[in-house]
Amino acid sequence: MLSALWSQIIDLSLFVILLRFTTPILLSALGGLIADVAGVINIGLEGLMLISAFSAIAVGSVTDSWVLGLVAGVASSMLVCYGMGFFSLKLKVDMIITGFAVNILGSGLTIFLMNKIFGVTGNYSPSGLHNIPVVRIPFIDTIPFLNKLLSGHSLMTWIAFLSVLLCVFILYKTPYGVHLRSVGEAPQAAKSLGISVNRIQYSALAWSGLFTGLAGAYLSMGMTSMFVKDMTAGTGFLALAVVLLGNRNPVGILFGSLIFGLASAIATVVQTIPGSKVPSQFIQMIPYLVTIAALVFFAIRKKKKLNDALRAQAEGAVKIAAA
Amino acid sequence: GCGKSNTSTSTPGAAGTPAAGKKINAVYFVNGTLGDKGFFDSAQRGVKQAGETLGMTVKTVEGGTNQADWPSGLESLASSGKYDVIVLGTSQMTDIIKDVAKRYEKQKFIFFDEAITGLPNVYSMTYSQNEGSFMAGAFAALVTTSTELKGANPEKVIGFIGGMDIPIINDFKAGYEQGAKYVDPAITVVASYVGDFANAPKGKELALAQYNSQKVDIAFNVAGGAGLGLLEAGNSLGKYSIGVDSNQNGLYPGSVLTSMVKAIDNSVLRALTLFSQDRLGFGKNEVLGIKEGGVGLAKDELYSKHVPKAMQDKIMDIEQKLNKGEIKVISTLK
Amino acid sequence: MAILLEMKDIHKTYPNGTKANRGVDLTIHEGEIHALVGENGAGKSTLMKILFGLEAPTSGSILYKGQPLRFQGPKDAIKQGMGMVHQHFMLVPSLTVSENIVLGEEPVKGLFSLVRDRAKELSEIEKLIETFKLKVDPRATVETISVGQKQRVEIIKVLYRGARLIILDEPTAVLTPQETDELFESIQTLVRQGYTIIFITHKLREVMEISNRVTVLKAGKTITTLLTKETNPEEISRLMVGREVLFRVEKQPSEPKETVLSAKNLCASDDKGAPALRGISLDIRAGEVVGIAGVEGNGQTELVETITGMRKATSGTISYFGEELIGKSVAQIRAMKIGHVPEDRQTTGASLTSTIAENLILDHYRNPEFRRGPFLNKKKIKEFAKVMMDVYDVRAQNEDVMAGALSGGNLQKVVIAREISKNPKLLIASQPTRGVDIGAIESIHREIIKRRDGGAAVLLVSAELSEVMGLSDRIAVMYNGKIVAVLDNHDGLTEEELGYYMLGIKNQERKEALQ
Amino acid sequence: MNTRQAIYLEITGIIAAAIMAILCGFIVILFSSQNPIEAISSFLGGPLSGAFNIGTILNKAVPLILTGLALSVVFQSGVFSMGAEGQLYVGAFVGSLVAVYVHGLPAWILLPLVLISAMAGGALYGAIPGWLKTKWNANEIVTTLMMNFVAILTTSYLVNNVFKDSASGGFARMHYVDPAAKLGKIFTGFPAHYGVVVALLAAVVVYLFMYKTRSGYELRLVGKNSRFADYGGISTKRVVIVSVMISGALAGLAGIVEILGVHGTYKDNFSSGLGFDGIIIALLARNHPIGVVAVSLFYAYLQVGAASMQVGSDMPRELAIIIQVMLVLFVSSQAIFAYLKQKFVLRQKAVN
Ligand SMILES: Nc1ncnc2c1ncn2[C@@H]1O[C@H](COP(=O)(O)OP(=O)(O)OP(=O)(O)O)[C@@H](O)[C@H]1O
Ligand SMILES: Nc1ncnc2c1ncn2[C@@H]1O[C@H](COP(=O)(O)OP(=O)(O)OP(=O)(O)O)[C@@H](O)[C@H]1O
Ligand SMILES: [Mg+2]
Ligand SMILES: [Mg+2]
Repeated sequence: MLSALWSQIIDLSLFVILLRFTTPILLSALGGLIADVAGVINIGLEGLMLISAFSAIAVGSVTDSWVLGLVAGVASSMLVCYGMGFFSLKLKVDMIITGFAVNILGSGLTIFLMNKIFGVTGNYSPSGLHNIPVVRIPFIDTIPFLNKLLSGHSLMTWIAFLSVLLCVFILYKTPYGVHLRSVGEAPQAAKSLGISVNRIQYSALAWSGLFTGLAGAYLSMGMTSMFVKDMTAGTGFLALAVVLLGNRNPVGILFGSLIFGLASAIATVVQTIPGSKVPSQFIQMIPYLVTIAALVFFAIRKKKKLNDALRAQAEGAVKIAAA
Repeated sequence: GCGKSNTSTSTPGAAGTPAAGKKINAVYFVNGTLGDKGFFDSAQRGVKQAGETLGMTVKTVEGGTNQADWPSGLESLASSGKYDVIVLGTSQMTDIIKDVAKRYEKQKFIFFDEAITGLPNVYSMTYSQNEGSFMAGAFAALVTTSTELKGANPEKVIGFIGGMDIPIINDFKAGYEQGAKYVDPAITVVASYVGDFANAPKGKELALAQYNSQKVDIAFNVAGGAGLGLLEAGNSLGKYSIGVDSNQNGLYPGSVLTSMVKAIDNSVLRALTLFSQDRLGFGKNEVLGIKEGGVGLAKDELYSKHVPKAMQDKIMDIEQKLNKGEIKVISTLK
Repeated sequence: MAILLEMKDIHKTYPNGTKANRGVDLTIHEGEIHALVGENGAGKSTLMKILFGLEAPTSGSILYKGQPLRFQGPKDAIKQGMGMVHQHFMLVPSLTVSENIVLGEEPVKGLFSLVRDRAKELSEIEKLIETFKLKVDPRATVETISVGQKQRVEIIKVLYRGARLIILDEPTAVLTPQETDELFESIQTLVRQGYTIIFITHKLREVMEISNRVTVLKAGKTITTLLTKETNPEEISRLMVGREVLFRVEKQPSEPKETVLSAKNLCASDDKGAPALRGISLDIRAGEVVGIAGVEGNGQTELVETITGMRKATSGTISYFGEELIGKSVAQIRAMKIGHVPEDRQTTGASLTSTIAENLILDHYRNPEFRRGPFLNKKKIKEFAKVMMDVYDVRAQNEDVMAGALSGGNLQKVVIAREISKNPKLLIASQPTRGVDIGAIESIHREIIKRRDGGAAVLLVSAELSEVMGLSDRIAVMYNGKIVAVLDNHDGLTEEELGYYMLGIKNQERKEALQ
Repeated sequence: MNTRQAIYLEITGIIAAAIMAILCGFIVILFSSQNPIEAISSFLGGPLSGAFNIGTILNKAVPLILTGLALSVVFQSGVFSMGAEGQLYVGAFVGSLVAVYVHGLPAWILLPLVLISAMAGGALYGAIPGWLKTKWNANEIVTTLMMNFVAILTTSYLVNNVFKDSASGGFARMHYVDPAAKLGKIFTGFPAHYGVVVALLAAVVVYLFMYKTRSGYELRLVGKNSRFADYGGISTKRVVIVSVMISGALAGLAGIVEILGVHGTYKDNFSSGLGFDGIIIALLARNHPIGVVAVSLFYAYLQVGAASMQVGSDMPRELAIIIQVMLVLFVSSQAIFAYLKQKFVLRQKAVN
């Protein structure tokens, strides 16, 4: 079993699977991040992804254009985010209630629309759909190892990783990013300087909708080419966990998503090795257990760092006192 | 408006009008939601056809995924007294229907996919999914060892992707394995589970890993919506797959070579027809296997077109042996 | 002088029904320093928030440079050249000083002006720091700088936006005397350059020292506006409070008895792990007030927290009536008749979202007297709270009012009431009168002396030198985690001398060592 | 404004919000139904038509009340747990083991024993994230979310492979519980089972605990201001652990009551998100036990309404859910209440 796992690490299969699992989690976690940074925690990632996944493939298949599909997916997700803003910022509904409402809505609405528009229930798998393309890098494509490492990944995977840079840029390099952070951390202070807290939070939700929309479109038009009801199956909640695991910054989110992606990839590989005696339920548990372990690991390290500092200082203090 | 209509406009074609000449009111209770492209949808088709061909008034009520809603959902239908017959199924409903049927003796029920006996107002039918799966396994074994099919490789490995690691799915798996081994004992079955019946991306990932790393060239989808990811993966790699419950051959012609069909639609239609003629055997259970046409491989034009003739013959041969009882298929369920 | 601003008959009713302003008139002249005084809750902050566009007035008119004016929000006010330094810091802790200063008005560069221009940001701020002599490191994160520096950041923020009329809401409440002096110098610099200042404070000494005119508010109304040089603190306080206020605490010389608390070689670290106490030794006896003087951040907070069990000591001993305190839990220590008025009433001393009654029974809810079977005795608790509010003059509708709805002075009275009513043998009071109006200060001081006369030992920590000198029998000066001097409080002791110790220029230990 | 007026305003607000939501829903229905009046009347009137539906509302409210209480307790202590779902499974599983395998005890011993073991199971499972939080400050949202998956998968494995009743066919369940442990119907002909009594009792106990006891006072204080609690000598860590354990116990109770009252045995995957419904319930009720009861009944009413609209009209299930979402959103809109309050205050002022 281990040798099979090892061989797939060597031939980069594991890496490729890891990238595919990481992409949607990373994107929607970035969406969660921006909202969280601005103090409007977005629990509705799951519902948003579903809505985007459906809109993307619906428009993409009808217009025969993945670009339009992608735009539609993102637009629908942003629209729902605007609605979240209306209820939470204007009508002052608790942000968490709004988020849960969007999750319930996402499931019901997509099934309803799928039925009304395409007359199908359960799933919609148009034939001849143009998926979000895969990026092949001409020159590298011919070099053994490197081709698998760099070429042949979905465009959305590249977008996801570039989005991490974009988020770093937005949050730390632009005035707007500083406004986002200040609104999340000290809304009174931001307000006192004439920064419109509401407007910033609306915009944060829009970003949240954008990234989550990309994640959703990837599910239906990249990872697969179909919409299946409730196809997110908890991905949004995992993204939420990654937002918190990633310590509320884009690079942390990247690492969190990679940890999760790796665990999922390993679980996938282990599950497809014949003759494995471990019950499937326990293999499926791996990503969740790894997430808890990672969280605890980082928490312990943080605490230990502080303790070490305290101890070192204490020893210093004793010396000073003795002197 | 359906369901509510209590007007008794008698339809011509007399079939739908028993004794009193009143239009028959049938309702299909789904203990879950429609849209699995399999089981529930198949029954729904049967009920719909009954509505169209027999002139019945039919309505479908989805009970939702919360199991706690099902008893009250069913009971509210029974207690309303509006329906002449209630169609429902799955082993998850057996306790519930037993309870409700006892208390509403006048209400008639048609129950599929699990045996209920000893209740005078319930007719039930079961399908030998293990027999169907046996055929699927035999078919897969023939494919993976085939030299005619371009996508087949020499390795004797076939795949299985289940929605959840639960008995009903594992009954499919047992039949599948038995069928494969019947053709060639050296065959290995790689089995993986998605964990739910919705996560198509994950289903696809598992399938890709099976095809790419385990040298699987044909895999059996027993994962509902999530299993559609498997069919897509097979198609994208030029490999093969077997659909489930409904005929899924048309989804990826040439890649989905066949489907293991439970003819719930036909059997429900048949039961409703018999009911309309007042000939349905309430209080009894009927087992619908390969012989009775309750289960089997979907052999449509696509099948004829893409499956080599020799293979089709071998399948026919195995089917006959099953019919004659020369092969006994195990079931993990009973 | 030209009239810059006129506010006429301003009324403000908050959504919860509080009438904070009920007819306020205020006239500000160009280039003056105008002090605004009044009891806690008189409506000063509200008035300024209305002026700055943070709250909408219920009625009334505002004329600015002769033009009627109604701001939609602070952005308009800033555009008109107003700036406000709020009573509570309006800073984003995790951002740097410079980021806080330019927030909302960042210099930008690059394509579409998208990118922050950090270099320009820093150079502009350094220029301001230079011009107005407001020393602070623009690169430091705000959560790491001292209170005084935060205050400067607030002022630079206002200046950066080009304000000409600057509102300072209780800027000195949290400053040390030195920091206050520096602030006043900066204010003088500003006025010389033509700026106009509105200055809110509870410290009449400051009013006398710096303002040109003073307006007194009471219960949401303007009482009067006076020329500072034609009035005196006594008159102002009479107008504010409605009675004579004693500025000097009346007390007899102390008669110290047995030692209550004796700390030996106490060491402890601060929250970030840096050493904060470096071998503190201190005795407090029954019947005396020991005051701790010192610039804030020299270990006073940690000392109090270590004694009360909220912070672990890294070494040393604390004996209380001969019993070791170190290693005991907060609950055990509180049960030993030690009262503790913490320095931060908003976050530590009270739960703002709990009722006054719930805040008052913090020590008593474990007491069988307040129980009935397994349950708390609500009736008893209510009665108790009523009595306490009556005795300590907490002004609120009833005991079920949320503590957060109280003004700072009243909230502080709740804390003091709770800690004193347990009849402590040792009372530790940290910044007991910060931000509190003169009427309330008087009563809090009287309570502390009453405890002392009743035989309790009192440890008083205050950044307010006049308070330390007014109440203490002995004064210990802390500098850099150590006690550098213990002085008897007598008439000959000057603030100046204390200041030398506080700044580390003078050191008793060293002096003794040299002798 | 006195408390009586405040309550009156609150009720007015709820009615106003409900009317707005129903109007919104009505617009949706207008566009998609042949017979909108019938649809809306079966949505609103259906749930109250007949003893059967009313009983169903009560039964549906039972697990909601219990999970809502579970979450209101942790939320009040300032811990944002999302783990009720997992705790519910573990509690129900442990309780079911007792109910299935312990025989020969009279009901008055067996039933409490079953309930207590379910509560213990939930409490212990809930203690894990609490412990991780107090010990290492590990974020409880992440740990509880992940532990839900772990609980569901583990119990699923066990019921499918170890404790499966061989007669249960394709979908695993345990053997039926001992008849003495069942929560029967309160009245014959009325579907509500004794779980209703358990839930109401739990609400009263939680109310008394939270607002009348020392521990409740400590718990709320820690949630409101943990620094203040520390300063007052309250062991915040202990309080946090206690609160997550109480919460876990209530979630476990929710699970076992559902098993004993509705299913009669432990079924694989029997709860579809009851623990998450509890989060909404607790938030809507602003964490007050009495509010939890009211909100749960309202929520159950909406669900039964959605079901009866599906049966009684041409509206699909999904649309009913969308209307339900609207109702939840409007009713939890603080702005509507604030607006009413302000109007009230201003009117009072005008009177003065
Ligand atoms: N946002 C608010 N909502 C309701 N009431 C408020 C609000 N802000 C202030 N108040 C109330 O308005 C009254 C005036 O408060 P204000 O802050 O103006 O007083 P102040 O004169 O600044 O007092 P202090 O000296 O304590 O700062 C007080 O009773 C206060 O409780
Ligand atoms: N929304 C509100 N409802 C009720 N009271 C409020 C509200 N907002 C603020 N207050 C209270 O009004 C009082 C005055 O407001 P302000 O912001 O000036 O605080 P404060 O200055 O802490 O009072 P103090 O001097 O007396 O320091 C405060 O005690 C504050 O808690
Ligand atoms: Mg003020
Ligand atoms: Mg104040």
